[in-house]
Amino acid sequence: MSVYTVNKICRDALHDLAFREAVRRDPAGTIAGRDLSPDERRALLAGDVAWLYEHGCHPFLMSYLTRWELFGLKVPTYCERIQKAHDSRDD
Amino acid sequence: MSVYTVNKICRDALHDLAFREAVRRDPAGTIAGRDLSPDERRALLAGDVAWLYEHGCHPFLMSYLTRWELFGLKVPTYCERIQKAHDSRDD
Amino acid sequence: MAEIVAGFGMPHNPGAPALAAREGPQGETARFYAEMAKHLEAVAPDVLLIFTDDHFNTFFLDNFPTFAIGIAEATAGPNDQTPMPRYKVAVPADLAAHIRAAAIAHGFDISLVQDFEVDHAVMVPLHFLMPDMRIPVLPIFINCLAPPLPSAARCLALGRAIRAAIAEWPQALRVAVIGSGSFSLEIGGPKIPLGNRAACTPDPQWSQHVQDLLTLVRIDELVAEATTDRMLRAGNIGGELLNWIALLGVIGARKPVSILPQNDHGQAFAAWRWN
Amino acid sequence: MAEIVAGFGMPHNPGAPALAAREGPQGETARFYAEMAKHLEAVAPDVLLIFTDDHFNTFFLDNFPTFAIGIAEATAGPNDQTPMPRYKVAVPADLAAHIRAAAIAHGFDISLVQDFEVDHAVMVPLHFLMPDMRIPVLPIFINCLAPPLPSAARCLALGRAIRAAIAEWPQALRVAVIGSGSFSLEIGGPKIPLGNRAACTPDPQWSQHVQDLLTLVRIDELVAEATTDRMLRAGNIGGELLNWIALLGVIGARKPVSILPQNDHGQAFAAWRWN
Ligand SMILES: [Fe+3]
Ligand SMILES: [Fe+3]
Repeated sequence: MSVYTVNKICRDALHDLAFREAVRRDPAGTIAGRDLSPDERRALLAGDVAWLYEHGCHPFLMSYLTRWELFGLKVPTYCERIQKAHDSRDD
Repeated sequence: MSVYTVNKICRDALHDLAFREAVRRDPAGTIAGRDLSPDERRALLAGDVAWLYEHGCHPFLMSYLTRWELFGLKVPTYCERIQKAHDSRDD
Repeated sequence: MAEIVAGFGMPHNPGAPALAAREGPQGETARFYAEMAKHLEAVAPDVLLIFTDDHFNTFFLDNFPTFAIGIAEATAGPNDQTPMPRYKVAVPADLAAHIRAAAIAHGFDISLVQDFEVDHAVMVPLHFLMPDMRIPVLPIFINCLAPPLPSAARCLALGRAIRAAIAEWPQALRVAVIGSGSFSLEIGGPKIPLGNRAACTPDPQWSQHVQDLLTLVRIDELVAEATTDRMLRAGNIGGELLNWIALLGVIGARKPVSILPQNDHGQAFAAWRWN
Repeated sequence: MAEIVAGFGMPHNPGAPALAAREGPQGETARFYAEMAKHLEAVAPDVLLIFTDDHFNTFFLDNFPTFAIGIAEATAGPNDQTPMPRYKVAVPADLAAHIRAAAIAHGFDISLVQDFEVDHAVMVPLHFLMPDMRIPVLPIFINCLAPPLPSAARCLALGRAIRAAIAEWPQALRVAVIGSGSFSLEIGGPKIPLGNRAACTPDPQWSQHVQDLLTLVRIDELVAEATTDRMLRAGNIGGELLNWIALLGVIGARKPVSILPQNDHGQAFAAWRWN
């Protein structure tokens, strides 16, 4: 359910403008009601995209977050962090 | 789209209690905003389930209407009318 | 290595929980479901896999799958206002994802369903089989209601692909399989008679014939006879036989240890066990 | 009897409409799409069939189809805030329903989609090919983005089943087919370099190699090489090659009349015409 929920939050940020604005103003408060595990909540609020990627979040959806710099994710920060993710395609 | 819309109205009658109540009170007004062809609108408001069946409405969904006697459809009336529909299974 | 330990077929009438409550434990509904529950308890499965058809509740015609597998940590239901208790039950997400991936690799085009509730077709059987919801449940949805339906051969093949996927699962796991549905049932269609009920059983003979083929283990004949045309002549809900046929694909050609007909209702209860 | 009159492959970058507007008609984006539009006009189709992948806009992971066919009177889009005009276009519902039924009869498990909009993967190509939206468009959705993906062989077989279904269609109808997508593209994944863009082209060689195989009409080789692993090593969006492979299933093994590479972007434009 819960990696699902992170994916859903990313998608809602694209499709639901009011949600997007709310996340920008108050990230923790806005996602307080979402069904996330403590680890997922921490990773999302910290913009820890490497952890989220390794736990199954879809990078296409996560990359939306940089469009509005949600959860502190400016593009250069995102790039820097995602590079550190384990990439199972290289296994 | 439009036979789809009749099916959707039947489903909404099950899942959306406020919609169900509104249809009971004001059938024509409540479905005024729905994307129905004139023939479909007439058939639905008249409870013409034979016509709706022949045009592709799903009988399982249509039968919901009798639960709350929407569009004038008490069970005996429904049975009487649906029997007159052409049944392509007999072709 | 996971293994299949039993199979069950049974109906899922939304009225059954209330009927059984009215009739008490000696009523036929309670007794027949109890017979299935007894077999289920005896095989002590770790997981229940259920082939089910959604009645336009979990899905709608905006995106109605032919086959779908539920991959989540839990599900709940019924989501269709069936008069019965509401339950929550765990879903074995890892096994479900494995089965879906294996089936896709074998050319089955299965929708991914990560957030879902289930309707009476799952929850009515579970209400009788295990009201404590102690065993995780893996739902596999088959379109039995909105023609064009998948063919019986395709559903059998899906069951066989799932059997192979279960055999490849590395952990020891006892899997029981349920097929949920009726053989002859018309709801709201032109076959219903005049009167006070918008449903009927158009073809009790077909219901008995299906059970005869099951008893004689003439599965190939059943699959050949169960065309969409034939099933739907037994009623617009007659496609639910596909859930039973997928079950047969998983458990293989075996003789049921118990088969309890209710041909007046176009349905039956059956259990398959071995060793 | 309906006939296939042309095939087209092309990318669908959401930035393309704005880029072409900035660059003007002499820019490469405008020129390459215009070359495709010229071929399309020459074959004068009555229907466009487009193989497309939804980027979690029309569908989401609560119910994500492997294959789906849109059966409605019309669709609209883009539904994903792509900076471009919004369009509405007719859908040939009867032909779509026929194709879906025929494919299901041949064992393809295709979701029914009766109420839908489409994202940039459909609307960016249409924006360039026919901004007047004069030709009805039949969208066929393939999961190219959320592994496990259908195999390349399965997508080719789907295309072939659709070709057979089109051949059975009783009315005279000229059908052109589009495959929409890139060959090498990473969005938001670990292959992107440091910098100011969350996307890159990890494998321009793969993009060229795909085009070489297309030019040499070595379709079987392409299908064998295009495993999910191989495609995704070219980028997490590399599965969009499946839309091209399904297209090849419909048009058969033919040499393209035009192929315009953009390997720096991991993509190409191609047109197939005959007689
Ligand atoms: Fe049912
Ligand atoms: Fe794309």
